Amino acid sequence: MTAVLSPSGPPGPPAGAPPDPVRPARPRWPLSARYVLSRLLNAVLAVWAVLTIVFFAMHLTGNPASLLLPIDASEEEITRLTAALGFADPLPEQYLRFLGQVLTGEFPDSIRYGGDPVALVLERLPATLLLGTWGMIIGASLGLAAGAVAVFGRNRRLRRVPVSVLTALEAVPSFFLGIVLIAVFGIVLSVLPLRGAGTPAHLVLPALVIGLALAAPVARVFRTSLQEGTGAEHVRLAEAKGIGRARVVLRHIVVNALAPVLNVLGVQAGVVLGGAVVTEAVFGWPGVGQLATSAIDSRDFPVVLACVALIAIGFVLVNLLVDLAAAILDPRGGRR
Amino acid sequence: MTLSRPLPAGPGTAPGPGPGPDPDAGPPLVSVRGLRIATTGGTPLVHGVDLDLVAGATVGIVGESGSGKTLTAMAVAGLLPRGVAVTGGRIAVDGRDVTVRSPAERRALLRDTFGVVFQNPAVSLNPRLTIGRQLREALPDADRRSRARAWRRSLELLEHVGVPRAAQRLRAYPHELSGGLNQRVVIATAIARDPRVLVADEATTALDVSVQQQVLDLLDRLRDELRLGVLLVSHDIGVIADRAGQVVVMQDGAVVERGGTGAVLDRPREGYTRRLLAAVPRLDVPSPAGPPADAPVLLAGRGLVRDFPVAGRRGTRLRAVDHVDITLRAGQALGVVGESGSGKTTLARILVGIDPGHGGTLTAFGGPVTGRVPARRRLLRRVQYVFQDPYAALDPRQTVAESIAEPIELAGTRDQRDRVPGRVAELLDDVQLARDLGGRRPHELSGGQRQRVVIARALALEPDVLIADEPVSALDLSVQAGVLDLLARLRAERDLTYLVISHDLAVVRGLCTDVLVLHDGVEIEQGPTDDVFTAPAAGYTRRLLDAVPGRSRQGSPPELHPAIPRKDNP
Amino acid sequence: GAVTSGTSTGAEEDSSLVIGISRKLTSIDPAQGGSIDGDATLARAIYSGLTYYDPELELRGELAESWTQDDDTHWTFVLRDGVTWSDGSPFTAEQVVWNFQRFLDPESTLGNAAATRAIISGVTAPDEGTVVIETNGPFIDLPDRLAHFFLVNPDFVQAHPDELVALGTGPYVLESVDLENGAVLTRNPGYFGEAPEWERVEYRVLETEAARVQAAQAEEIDVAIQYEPTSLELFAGSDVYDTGNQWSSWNNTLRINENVAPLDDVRVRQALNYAIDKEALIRDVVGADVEPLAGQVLSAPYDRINPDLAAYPYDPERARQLLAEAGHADGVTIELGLSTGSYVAQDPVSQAIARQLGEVGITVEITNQSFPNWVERTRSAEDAPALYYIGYTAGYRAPAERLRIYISGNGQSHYAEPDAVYDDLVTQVTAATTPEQQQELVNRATAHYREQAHAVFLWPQPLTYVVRKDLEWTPRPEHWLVPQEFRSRS
Amino acid sequence: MSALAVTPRRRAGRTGSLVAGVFLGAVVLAVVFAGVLFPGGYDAQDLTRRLAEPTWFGPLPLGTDELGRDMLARVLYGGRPALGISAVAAVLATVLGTAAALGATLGGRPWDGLIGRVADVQLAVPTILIALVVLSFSGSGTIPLIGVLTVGSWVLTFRILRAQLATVVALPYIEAARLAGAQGPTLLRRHVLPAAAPLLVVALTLNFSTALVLESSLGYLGLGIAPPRPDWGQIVASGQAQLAGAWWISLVPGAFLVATVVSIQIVGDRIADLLTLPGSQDGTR
Ligand SMILES: Nc1ncnc2c1ncn2[C@@H]1O[C@H](COP(=O)(O)OP(=O)(O)OP(=O)(O)O)[C@@H](O)[C@H]1O
Ligand SMILES: Nc1ncnc2c1ncn2[C@@H]1O[C@H](COP(=O)(O)OP(=O)(O)OP(=O)(O)O)[C@@H](O)[C@H]1O
Ligand SMILES: [Mg+2]
Ligand SMILES: [Mg+2]
Repeated sequence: MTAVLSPSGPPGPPAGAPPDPVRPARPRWPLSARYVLSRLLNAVLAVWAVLTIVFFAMHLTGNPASLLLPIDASEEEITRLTAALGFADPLPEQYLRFLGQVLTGEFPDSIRYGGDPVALVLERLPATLLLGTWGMIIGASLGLAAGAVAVFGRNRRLRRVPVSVLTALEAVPSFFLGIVLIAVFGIVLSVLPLRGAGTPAHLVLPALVIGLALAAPVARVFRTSLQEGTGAEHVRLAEAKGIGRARVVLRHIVVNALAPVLNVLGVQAGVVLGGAVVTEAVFGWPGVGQLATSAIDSRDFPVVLACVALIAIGFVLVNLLVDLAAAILDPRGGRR
Repeated sequence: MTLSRPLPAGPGTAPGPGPGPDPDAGPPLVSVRGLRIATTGGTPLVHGVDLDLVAGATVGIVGESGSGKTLTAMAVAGLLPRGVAVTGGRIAVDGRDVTVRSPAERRALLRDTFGVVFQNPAVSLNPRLTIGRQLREALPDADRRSRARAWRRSLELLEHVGVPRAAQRLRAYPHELSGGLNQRVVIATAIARDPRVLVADEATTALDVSVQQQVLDLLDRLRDELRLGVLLVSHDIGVIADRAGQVVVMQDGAVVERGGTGAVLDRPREGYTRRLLAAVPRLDVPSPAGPPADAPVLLAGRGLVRDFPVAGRRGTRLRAVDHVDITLRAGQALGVVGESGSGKTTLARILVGIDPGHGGTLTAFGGPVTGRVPARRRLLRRVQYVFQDPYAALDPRQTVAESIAEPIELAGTRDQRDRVPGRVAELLDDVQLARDLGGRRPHELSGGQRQRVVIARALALEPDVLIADEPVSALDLSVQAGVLDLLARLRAERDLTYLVISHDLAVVRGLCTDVLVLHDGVEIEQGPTDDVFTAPAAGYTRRLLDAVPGRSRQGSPPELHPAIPRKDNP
Repeated sequence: GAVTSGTSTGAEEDSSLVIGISRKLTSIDPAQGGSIDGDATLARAIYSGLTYYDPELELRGELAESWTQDDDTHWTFVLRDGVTWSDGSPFTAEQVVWNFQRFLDPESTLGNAAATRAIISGVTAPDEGTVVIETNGPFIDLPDRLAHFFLVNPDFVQAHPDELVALGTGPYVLESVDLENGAVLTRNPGYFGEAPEWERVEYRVLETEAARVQAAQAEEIDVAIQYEPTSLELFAGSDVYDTGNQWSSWNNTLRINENVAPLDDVRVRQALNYAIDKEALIRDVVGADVEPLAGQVLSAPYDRINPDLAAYPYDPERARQLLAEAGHADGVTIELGLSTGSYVAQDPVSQAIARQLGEVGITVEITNQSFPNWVERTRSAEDAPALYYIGYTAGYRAPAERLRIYISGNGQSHYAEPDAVYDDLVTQVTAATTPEQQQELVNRATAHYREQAHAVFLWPQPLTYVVRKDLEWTPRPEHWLVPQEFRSRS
Repeated sequence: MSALAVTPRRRAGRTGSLVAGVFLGAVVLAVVFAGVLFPGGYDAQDLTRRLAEPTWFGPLPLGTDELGRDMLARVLYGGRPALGISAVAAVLATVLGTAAALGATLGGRPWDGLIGRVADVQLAVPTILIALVVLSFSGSGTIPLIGVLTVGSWVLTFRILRAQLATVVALPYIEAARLAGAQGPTLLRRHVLPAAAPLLVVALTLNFSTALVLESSLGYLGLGIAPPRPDWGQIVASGQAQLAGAWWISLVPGAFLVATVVSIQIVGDRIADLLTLPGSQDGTR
């Protein structure tokens, strides 16, 4: 960058120039509209691609007619139902029709439930959101705490323990972690329900499974960025300003270290959503993952597509939010 | 002491050598006696430093890298990093020993006494917070609490340190400002609490000379206006010579020499000080003579242009090289100088064929150079390149011998390829490296050795033209001379033609027959080195020359400044 | 867990029953069919039919008070008086007619439409309290057939298409439903019959074996069925639950894709039947109190069986001999296709069968597929596995319906050539005019089928269950789990 | 923040990685030679010894299941699809991810954009969901499983490597090699790939472990290798109902799975460390 100052020396405040408006700084909106737009476009593209892939994956492999009829139904009955459901049309035609329906927000009716699949998914969404949110909260708290202990802990040997424990737990596939937790807390100790939903007690184990999958990467990234932060020159300058240690740590180390953590949470949103499929299966949790699995089972194509679309949209939205938050935390990114 | 005193209007001009200790200053503001610093593991790092700072005067600390300058300065300001601690001695502020106070008391005292400026403005500010918020943090409690007062005070401070459009800058993030402006912000932070001492650790090392000069001027001005004691730490003797009244020379954690700057630099008593002085490339030596005017043209560019897209602003383009004409004759050593970002590297990359550029024509050895990069490189095989950072320029996985052999294996003639090991050995000899270094990897070499390897590799294909981009700027001062010497000798021995890029005018002066001055991608002037340096035609060149630190010492009796051995010196 | 508060407190008001079902629900509309251990069980609690079976399997009138056969093809049903839908609106004969018309409409895509059209040709309501049903031909099992024909309210169904709501005349009212997880019912105060004991009934979907076991371990359910025999042992000494493993009306066979050589050879099919030691398998693996199917796809006492037939005896020697005669002395390799988790004990049984067949030189490769894929495969003559493990049941006792599953044109029948003899006999069974005639025809059809060995006859699928000790309940062979049949022991 | 920071690093030290290596080697050998160790196969039933508890060091060390089948045999045979499929998928994913990263790095802007976008799309849907859709329709054969696992793992490799290659390619020594005459494949072979090698190893082992986790999750959900062939995830699921009585049916194969995943990661990290030059500055570590 060429010097902003002219070589003739620092221009002081120009004599007689009107004084700068004496108005305190307000926070600036850190994201450019263009950036947000391009992210949105990306999101739409991603959702479209996902829907297309899933659409063809499903339609190339069968149709639900034979499942809707009694097991001893005859050939022509199946043919008739296939036609009635619109699965007899050429695939491209079905695809175009499907796209049209998606664009107008009117997914074809659920084959099994009959109604609007989007409404069905939205009905399940709160359960999944509840689980995901608590999973994220547990994961983020455990991860942040472990990361912080690893950097600020007093005992050099002990402070590494929490991150190590989380990293060890990370290697346990969620279905198995779920089973072990069920065995320990549900069967041996009998303190928590084994499966199902309804009470806060039901939430504990599945949320813990999701949280533990998240905690380790959060802890590691937080630890790394805290370590980078503690040595950073701007932190030393902040210390030189004479502000209290706590404030320096919080404002200049911890908050600065949160941006990468947010990015991880965004990337791991996929893990949470995917984990939800498995976790919901292990614990019989009545969420979107469960709906998706059972819709796949019964070839309820519209519901599968609606689930996949919503999960993809959810992932993309979470990442958009994460980007936004990260851009606020680190104004250098996000403006491009 | 507040800023409410009237400020002198307009920019301050560079004062001459800093004033000596002010007789009226009375007792020293800060007095350090027998300061010892060690790691918490017990390794001693600084052994017994004495230092006195008085109001309104600058004390400089110089010394090689690792000599303990930073640790001393930070210990004084109470900002030692974790893992090191003061283990002995006394630091007194206004006669009160701070080392015996409780940590809280000490912090309060130090906080009100010292303002600190760090080396790299790019990382000294929190990238996450606006300038305004960071300045506000540094204000005394009374000002900080009220938003309006904090704002007014921050504005005053920024204006005081010469930041134009201060109100707007308060809302900016550090990455939106240039290095010079950021360093001014840091200085504003440092003086926000009306400190009595300013500690500046390599405060200008990361800046361009012209910006460096402005920032140093600012420090001088503040020192005088606010009667600050300034502790200026620099490895650059030129900076110390210009700015400090008193100097402390450090080596290996101890003070080897101290006294008035003039006295110490003019009549150094210690060999170490002399060596430090000797290693500084000088602006006042004669340049080598150029080839005759009818020497064949090896490389010529006409109207060279190169644009870069500007990140984040679609459509706008930055013209890094703007219609530059350049001619390189056999035997010439052409220096390209200019501030950072002036397009030097970009120009060199076009000339070596690794960047096709966006316009203009390039001819080499009489033929046109066109086409895509591989084709260009084939035409320009006899032009080779020496990189700035010798560490990054060598594949860490290859041994020295492999690195040197690579161009021969890939692009050598059959002859050359048949005797690779022999060639490598010869090349190692040429660059004065022991042959058994051939088996080592880059991380096992010193910086100077690495740069010699890079040069050897560039010579492997026996080029006619060597383009060297900042060949010594990544090296320690003490080894720079050796590499420059090697370059000069090779040129003489092998009739090499050079294009040397440097932001350091002294390097060009000693090595180049001709010089080209670039500014914002535009050629400012071109001519024989001596002419340009003694009688610059363009105002820009003149300002560039004026800004070089250590000018106050140039022209001193030559016997005290033995010239670096040059090409006449085998 | 303590869901049977009714029994412990005696306060009938808040008594409730939790029933574990082993399948996801697929629909709440009885017209869509649905399996007896899933949707239909729920329907049985919400809706009523014209007839029903009592726990002793006696056919009784439900919405019909009585019925008479007017001639070979006409039946008159006299409706019960004063029945109302659970919303209070009256139940009428016209509504009954509409219920049949929906299936008779040639455009209908309802799951059971074809089966209904095959039997019934028209329904009329000569007056408020009578319905006349006309059948295509003689069909003496019509009253039985109607025991699994639930009547819905036409106005309600038309007003709420595609909604998960229900309006019936049964003992319970649907409060909420979640096809994946279950449903909640409450007592219908206006029910015409005897009021059931439970105020509130919760159906809980427990699709996997683990879910069923855990639900019982946590004592969250009062009753559930379809446990693997090995899991029942976990509750052997339980203070809370009784367990059972008994005969049911589902019949397990290995059906045969006769398009796969050498299964087109009847000797090979017979060899399969001889090579399997059904008694040993029942004893060691199934563990249920059942007898092998007597060489027919019917089992007593639910079905009227052919008393003269006996199961193929276990005779590996004979099997080897038959194989040799068919030219396969050096063995054959065939596939046995399973649908994952569909039938109790199918995995250990299949593996044991594979071993026994292996001993006579038939190498069996077991494959597992999800139910949808498996169904699709078994319907395709080209793709169907050589053998596939399957269990059929019916919600009513009509031999024609049981036998019809195996006629040549049917979806899962893959015979090398249509078996005209059998098909013709089944047509005659359907149109038999007297039980004696019907029995005689059934005997001939089953004898022919056994001779042809179109299937490998196994045994009635065991009905396994756990049920709270303090509940009185007669397990239903069809797998019905209807709340009105549970009583607390007090 | 480098993609690698997100990934687990398992520094186990010398002894730790030795233990992990020995364990992994033993498991792989035992799984490969399961046929020799248990010539009776994985489903030799013996109803007289049903649900025998593990004796650990005696006969039937891991006990038996509800059909009296030797759990050790089942675990070892079950390792075949688990390890085999995951290993193949890991290699494919690494190759695919590397190729994509190279394409994006060297192919210029359009390729970079395209491949990056494909990766984004891929990330937007949880792999497990795609796997469910595909497998439930294609049936769970070896080939579809490998395909699904590959598709689910390549993005990580791509991202790690893309970032790494972008750093490496921008390094002056690559430019220097170009100036020395290296281009295309030569450049890749001599400078780019060696610089990426430690990361490739990490990516490979990471892919291996994620594929293994995914494979067993699918097995658990009933979409993996179908019975009667055993497979770790599937055995865990089959034993879940017996958790209270015969806990070993579920927990022992699961423990094998976890130990294997951890060992793979530790060994991978160790190899990467050995491949990383001390003091190398090219961003590998
Ligand atoms: N935090 C630390 N822990 C351990 N050793 C340190 C630490 N900081 C500096 N040192 C060591 O102390 C010595 C003096 O370091 P110092 O930073 O003061 O040198 P310097 O003169 O400022 O050098 P430079 O010109 O390179 O900045 C060096 O050998 C350095 O390695
Ligand atoms: N690859 C690139 N992409 C975008 N902009 C570039 C690129 N390379 C150089 N520039 C811009 O072109 C201008 C000239 O850069 P160049 O590196 O040639 O300057 P220089 O004179 O060598 O500076 P320095 O002394 O800092 O090395 C600068 O503004 C720089 O930011
Ligand atoms: Mg320093
Ligand atoms: Mg440059």
